Order: sequence, then C-alpha cells, then structure tokens
Amino acid sequence: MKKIFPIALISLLVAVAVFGAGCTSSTSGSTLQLAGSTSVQPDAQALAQAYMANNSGVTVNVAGGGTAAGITAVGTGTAQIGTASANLTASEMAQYPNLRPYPICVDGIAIIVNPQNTAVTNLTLTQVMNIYTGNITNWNQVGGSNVKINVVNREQGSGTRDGIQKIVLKGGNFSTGGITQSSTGAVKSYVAGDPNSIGYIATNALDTSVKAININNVAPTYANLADGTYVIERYLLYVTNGPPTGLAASFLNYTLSSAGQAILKAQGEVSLNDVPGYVPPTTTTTTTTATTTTTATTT
Amino acid sequence: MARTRYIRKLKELRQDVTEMGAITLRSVEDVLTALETSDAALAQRVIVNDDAINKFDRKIEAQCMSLLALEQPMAKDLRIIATSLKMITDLERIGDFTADIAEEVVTMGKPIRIPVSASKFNELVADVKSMVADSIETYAQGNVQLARSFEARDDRIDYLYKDVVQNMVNALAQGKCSTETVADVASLLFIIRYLERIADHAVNIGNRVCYMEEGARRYLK
Amino acid sequence: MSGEIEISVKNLNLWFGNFQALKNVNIDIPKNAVTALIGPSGCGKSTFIKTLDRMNDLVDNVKFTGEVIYKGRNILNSDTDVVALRKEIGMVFQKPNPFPKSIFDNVAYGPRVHGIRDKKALNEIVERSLKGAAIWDEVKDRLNESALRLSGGQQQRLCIARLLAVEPDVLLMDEPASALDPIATSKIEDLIYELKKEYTIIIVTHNMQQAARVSSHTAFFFLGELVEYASTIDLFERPREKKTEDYVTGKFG
Amino acid sequence: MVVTFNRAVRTLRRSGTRDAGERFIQLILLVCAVSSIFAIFLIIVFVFSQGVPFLAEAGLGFLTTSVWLPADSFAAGTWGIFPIILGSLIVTLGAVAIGAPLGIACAVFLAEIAPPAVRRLLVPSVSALAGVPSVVYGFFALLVIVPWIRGQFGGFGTSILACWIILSVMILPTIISVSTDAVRAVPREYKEGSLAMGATRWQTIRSVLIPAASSGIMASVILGMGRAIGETMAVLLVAGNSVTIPGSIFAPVSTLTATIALEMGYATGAHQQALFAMGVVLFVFILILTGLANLASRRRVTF
Repeated sequence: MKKIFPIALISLLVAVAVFGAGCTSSTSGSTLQLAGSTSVQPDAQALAQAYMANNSGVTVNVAGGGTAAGITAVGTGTAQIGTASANLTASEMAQYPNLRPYPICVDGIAIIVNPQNTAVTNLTLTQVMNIYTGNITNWNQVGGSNVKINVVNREQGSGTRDGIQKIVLKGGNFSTGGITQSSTGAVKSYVAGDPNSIGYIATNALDTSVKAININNVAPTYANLADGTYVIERYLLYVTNGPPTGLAASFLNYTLSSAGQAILKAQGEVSLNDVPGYVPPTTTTTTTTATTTTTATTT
Repeated sequence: MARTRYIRKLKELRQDVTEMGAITLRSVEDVLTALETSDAALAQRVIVNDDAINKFDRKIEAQCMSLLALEQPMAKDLRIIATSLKMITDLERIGDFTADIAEEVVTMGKPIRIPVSASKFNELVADVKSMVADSIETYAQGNVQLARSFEARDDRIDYLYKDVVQNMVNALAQGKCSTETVADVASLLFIIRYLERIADHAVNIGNRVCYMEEGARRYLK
Repeated sequence: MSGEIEISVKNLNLWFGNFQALKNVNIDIPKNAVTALIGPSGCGKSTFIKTLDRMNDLVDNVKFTGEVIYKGRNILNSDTDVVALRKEIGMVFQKPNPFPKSIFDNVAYGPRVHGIRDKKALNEIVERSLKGAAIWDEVKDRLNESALRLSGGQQQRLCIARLLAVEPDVLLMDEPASALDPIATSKIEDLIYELKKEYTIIIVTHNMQQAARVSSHTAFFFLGELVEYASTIDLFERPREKKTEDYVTGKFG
Repeated sequence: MVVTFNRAVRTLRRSGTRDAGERFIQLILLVCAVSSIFAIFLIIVFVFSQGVPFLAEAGLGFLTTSVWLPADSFAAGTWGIFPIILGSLIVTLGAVAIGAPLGIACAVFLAEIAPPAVRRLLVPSVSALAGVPSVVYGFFALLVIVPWIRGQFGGFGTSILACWIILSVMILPTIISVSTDAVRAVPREYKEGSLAMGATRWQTIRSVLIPAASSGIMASVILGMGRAIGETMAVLLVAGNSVTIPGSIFAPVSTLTATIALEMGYATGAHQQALFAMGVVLFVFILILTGLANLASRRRVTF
C-alpha cells in the first residue's frame, strides 16, 4: 500500500495544477484588472489604451463577462474595478457590503426595429412596455401593418435588459413570448434581418442596419440623452471594493477627467460634463503613487 | 532447393537399393563361379551372404515406409519409392534363388558332369549373369533403353532353358546317364530352373525401372 | 476426359492493372465432379475461381479477355447478371465466414434475399441445407444460437449449408479447410465427396494431399498459367510437365 | 476505482525484472491516467457541490415547473426549468433523428460505394467540417437558415427547426467518420459471403454490413448525440432562447447549455447555484442517454 500514496499525491497535484491553472490571476503591482459589463468593455478599453500611453510601465487589462461577473470579480478581489451597466442589486450589496459604485457616463438604450418597418417611427413608453410584457402582439396595434411583433430580448442578467426592465417595464416581468439573444451584436443582426422584429441595444451601438424608434416623440440623440428628455438611459458604473486606492483611483480619476470624458464621448456615450446639473462626486482618496499595490481581498 | 533432407533421404534410398543390387549381383556371380569350379566354400559364403541381402531388404522397406508416411512423396519420387519397394522383393528373391543354387553346389560337392552340350548351358549362365548386372545398372542409371532389351533377352533365356531341359530329359530317357549322373542332372535341372526364375526377376526390375522413369506401367506377359 | 462439361474456359486472360494474373487459360470443368486447383501462392488459382462467379469485379482495375462458357453463354460478357450468376455458382471461402446471426438466419439469408418469406418454406430449406452439409444433427437443437458459437469446422459446414440453401449448380471452394484442424478437415472432405453427386465442385487448395483425396481432376497453375490439367491420379503419379513434377514433389524454392 | 488502482500498482511492483526505463514509463502513464481521472473527478465534485444544495432546496418543482425568472430583482425568484429540459431533449433527439440517418448513409457511401477518387475528395472534406468552430456554424445559421425559416414559415426563424438543421449538420462529421470506420471494419468475408450467394450490393449493405457494424454505428450516434446535447454556441445563436414550452417546431426554444452560457456571466447567489443545478441535470441527462444508447447497442450485438 505504501506506494499508492505518493502516486496518488503526484496525480492529485498534477490534476490540481492543470485544473487550477486557469483560476490564478495576475495581481502584479503595475497591473490594473477591470472586468464586467460588455456594454462598458469597449469604453473601458479605449480609456485603458489612452491611460497606458500616458503611464508607461502600467498595464490595464479589461475583461468582459457581464455586469454580474464584474461585481463578483471585484468583490472577490480578482479585479480591482468592476464595470457595470446596472445598479448593484440588493443581494450583491448584501454579499459584498463594501462595494462602491462610481458613475462614469450616461448610456442610452435605443429601441430598434428593422429599417423596412417604415410605418412605425415613434412609440410611447407605455407602448414599448406593453410590447415587452406581451399585451401588444401585432404591429397594427401601434400603427404598423397587420403582422405579429417578433420581440427580441436580452438574457437574464444583462445590464441592458435590466435597464429596460427598470425604465420601461417599471420593474414588471417580460413576456416569455419573445426570443433571447446573447449580445448586443446578436440582437442587432437579428433585427436587421427580421422586418417584423423589435429589440433594444445600447445607443452607442446604433448603426444604419437598424432603425432607432423615437420614444414619446424624442429621438435618442446625444443632446436628448444628455438633457434627459430621452428617458431610456442609465449610468454606466465603475465599482470598487471600498474606496479606490492606487492604480484604481488613478484610473477612475482619469476616466472622470475631461480627457477621459472626451474619450467616452468619442465612444458614443454621454459625457457627465454634458449632463446639466450633474455634480461629480469627489473621490475620497487621491492618487499616491502609480505603483502601489491595491489588491483588495474580502475572502 | 527446398526439402533438402527429403531429397537426401531419397538419394540414400536409391544408393541403398543399388548397393543391395550390387551384393545380390555378386552373389549371383559367386555362385555361378562356385558352380563352375565346384567351390563349396565359395558356395557356402553365398549362402551366408543371403542373410545380408535379407537384412538390406528389411532396411530398405523401412526407409520406403518412412518416406511414404512422413514426406508425402509425389510423382517421380513416389514412383522411385514404389519401384524400390517392389524391386527389393525381386532382389531378395534373386538372393534366395542364389542361395538355393549354392546349396545344390554344396550338395553335389564335386564338378558336375553335364550330359548335354555345355555350350548352351554356358550361354544361359552368361545371359542370366548379364541380365542381373544390367537390371541393377538400369535402376542405378535410370537406363530405360537398356531395360527395354530385357524381354527379348528373356525370350532367348527361356528358349535356352527349354532347350537345355529338353536335352537333359532326352538324355535321361535314352539312359545315357549313370546313377550318379542322374542325381547331378536332377540338381542341374533345379539350377537352371532357378536361373530362369532369376532372369524373370531381372526382367521385372527392368519393367519397374521403366515405370519409375516414365510413369507408364509395363506388365509381364 | 469423360462425362459432361459444366464450365468451359477458353483463352482466359486477366489483368489487375498492368499485372497479368491469368495467362491464356484453357480448361474444361467436368460436371458433377470435383476439380482441384493447385499451385504456389500467387499463381492465379484463387483469381481463376473468382473469375467464375465474377467476384473479381469487386477489385478495382480488373480487366479480362477470353470466354467462360457456362450454360451456353459467356459469363464474362458485360451484360451478364452477376447477381443471378452468383446464385448459380456459389462460393465458400478460406476462413469460415458465418454472419453474426443465428444459425437459422445464416442459412435462411440466401433464400430471404431471393424473396422467400414463407416461414414454413424457410424451415424446410434450412433443414434440407443443413442436412445436405452434414451438420443438421449437430445443430438441430440450437438453430437460434449465434453461428459464431460453432467450432471452426462446424462454421465452415454451416457456410456450405448457407450456400446450398440458394440451390447453386456449382460450388467454388477457396481453400475451404485451410483454417481447420485435421478432423474438421476430414469432415469437410467427406462432405465434398458427398456433394459432388449433385454439384460441380471446384476447390482451390494448398494442400496437395487434399486435392489428391477429394478431386477427380487437378489443374496445376504457375505464374498465371495453367501448366497441367489431368486426372488427379495422373497429375500426382506421373505428371507430364517438369514444373508440375517439381511442384508436386516439393522441389520448388 | 480503488481496486483497479491497487491492481495497477501491484502490477507495477511485480514487474521488477524489467528494466527501470520500462517501469518509469509505466509510472508516468499511470500518473497521467490517474491525473485525468482526478481532474474529471474535481470538476464533477465542484459542479455537484454547487448544484446539489440548490436542487435539494428547490425540490422537484425545479424540474417540473415552467416559469424561469431567476434574476428578477423585484419579484421572488421563480425556478422552473421544465421548458429548458424539454427544449434540450427536443433539439438533441431531433438533430440526431435527422443527422444519424444522413450520416450513416454517407458513411456507407464512403465506405462501400464511393469510387476511390470521390472518397479521396470527401473524406478530408468531412474532417474539415469537424474542424469548423461551432460559432461559425451558428453565425451561418443565424444569417442564412434563420431568415429562410422566417421567410418560409413565419415567426422568428430562430426555432427548434433551425437548431435541428444546424445541429444535424454539426454532428455529421462525428457520425460519418466513426460510422465509416465501423463499416470498413466489418470483415471483408461477410461482404464476400453475402455477394457470393447472389445477394445484391444493397441487400448486402442492409442485411450484413450495417447490422455487423451496428455497435460502431451506435457508438457514432452516441457521440453525435453527445455533441448535440453539449453544443452551446451555435444553439445560443439560433434557438431564440425563449423559456416557454414550444408550440411548434418553428417556435423558439432554449436549451440547458445555452441557458447556462447565457446567464452564467451575470448570475450570482441563488441564480448561479440554479445554473449549476442545471449543469447537474445536464450531467445526469447525458449519463441516462449514454446508458440507454449503450444498452441499445449491446442488444444489437447479435442481429
């Protein structure tokens, strides 16, 4: 028997080494890890590139994974900053009580239809709600032709879906009649192919393949998003575990600076500076040095 | 060349049969010399020699059986073995007749007195001797040409045999023989009968060699 | 050669690609007799019998010239219905190859593919065929067992029974006993001896003694040529050709 | 497992007369084998440890009810994955029902009928088909098959039918290559035996070759089924992912794998556990399906 244990042990070590390799993450002092919402990902990526150009020797990694994954990552210390396209949920706050959300810009959600759908250019917020809760099922109920509405939804946990559920459905439940697409791109390409469909995507993802609908006669333009007359909009957030320190604080400050806001604007988001009456929150800590280790572990 | 062991065994068989033929031939020659010279001692040796021939017979039979049982001989190989098997019987019979003649020579114990012309008897003796020698030769060499002459030569031997016998019977009938001579004549009658039989066996051997070489069976008339 | 001729082969040449496997073969196969084909490996004897039921067609790149006259027609003609031909000229292979089905289904396979569905008729055919192949007594109580559980010799006789079930006229046997022990072999040989009363049998064998035992005529193939064809006794006792002599006495090498 | 392990160690120890190199290699191989077993074991333990407590709490209703609103931050979570289980089953079985006959027919063609030139062309093509990433299949289906279904039959286009079509194509390479090997592995003697009795080529294929290759063919179908039930990305794109009991084959559907992939990124707490519980269900599912298929193939050994 005595020979079994060494072999078993070696095998176990090999297994754990192979199996566990993917779980480790780099927390080197000059590396900042971001993870979370796919809506924020392109914005954060652009910011990170500019930031790294200004601060040599610093690496900023931006991972996707979704809002919830970002919250988990920052809560467990895998990432220093989580990105979110929805507010923290009660359960998330209960699990990680030290989380701090920081709005970085305003992001609108456009209701989109196929460009061939020329009959419908405007919907009221109530009409959109009724379409998504299943009370309106035919385009002729909202001034279109007599065909069934093909409702396209995002998946459970999507920040964009969460935004629609809060702003449009006032917290009500989606109908189960539609289909679910797993990303902004998938929604867009579906709607671009189906003349009877309706969907929603972040406004910065709009292009000519789909047609954005006016809500309450307001188009999702930059100005209308900035002044709040286009109502389907939310803040995009950075989330830190406790007050940000070191690199995280530096990157947050950069994001909120006019240079950072300009980059976000170029990405199609609404700069906080353009929001009338918006008062930026003062970050409690200022940058000390760019090389301070800021690993926060709550486990 | 495949089956070297088998081929060697087959070659040995042929050599052994040839050797058996050779000692049989020597017996024939010796006994005829003994007859001519009334050499009882030589005749005695011929009688003893018959045992050697019989031993050879048993040995070669065993060789043939082993080849048949173990080597599945085919075609000419098969015919060589079949021929050898039969031929040793002929040789063994020749050996027996030789011993019989030798016994007659020993019994007579003195030069025989022949009541008829000796020339035909001598011719018969010489013919039989050469037939036996040639039969061994045909086997050893596979000489079919030689073997084909045997029947004609046997006819001549038969003629001589009949002629000599007839003459002797005539002599007996005409009372030309003394009492002593009658016994000699009786012995001589046996002897030439034996010689005639030896010649028949030699013809057999010749026919078997033809079968061995050519595959076609020839039968005695 | 006395008696009726079942198959008459005239000037048969056969190529696999550029390799000529059969060279100008002429042979008359007697009816209701066993004809053995012998010769060293690769001499063309298997190729030859596979020509008789057109099994060579399965090989790519095969082409042939000459005639194989069977029932008055040249079966090498391209319009020959090979499926119908193979029903009349059946083949037994070197390795017993029963299908992994029950004994019954093995024998019933042929009649079934030829359209016999009636259970009673099938029962009769199976019994008759198994009896014909001298294996009925050994398997009659276990017809539903897998054929693969039979011994090698039984499997080979089952394969013969399977063939008999389609009522062929000619049985081609490609070394049918080469994979069997001596007792199983002798049973097959006895069976062949019985079968020749009703069937024309052509058997390829490496075992010359087997050829000698079972056949009335033997053909010796060498390098694609038919060197000698004679009654079995003549071929083995007094072959005409030096090559045959050398082969049957084992002096090749 | 322990018994086998002990035996393996004993075998190693007994082989003392062999040279050290031999034993060293054996040891390395043993470690590799045991390591992979451990790795699988760890994954299973992890998935079960996450999923089973949830299953115990949610009870049977998790499997039998039809409302799936796990991440709803306003109402209490409603956990019912019956439509998802049903979706997985329909999609998998349908894809196999379409793909298996096609694949088997193609395998028979490749193994038995195709001339060498055609075979030389087709075999690499089939292998290439296996190498195409599933997301490419999915995207193709989303852009070509989905609009076609929408145009022909109305509705969303993203539907059970779309899943069937794309999955049946995706499992083809597996079924074809494994079945082709199985058919080619049938002893030549069977084929010759059948042909020599005057059976036609088709009769031979149907009555001898396919039955003789049945266990291999069944294995290919099992592998294909495994791929179909486990396929995530392509299904995600064309299924519609609607958690409802589908009314027709043109209705959108959601599957276990697609749902897990869709929601795992966002899921926390009970929702995450629920997804792991779905993983457990999927795992059990695959075990059952494989077991059934194995049973079926074993029964077909003698035909």
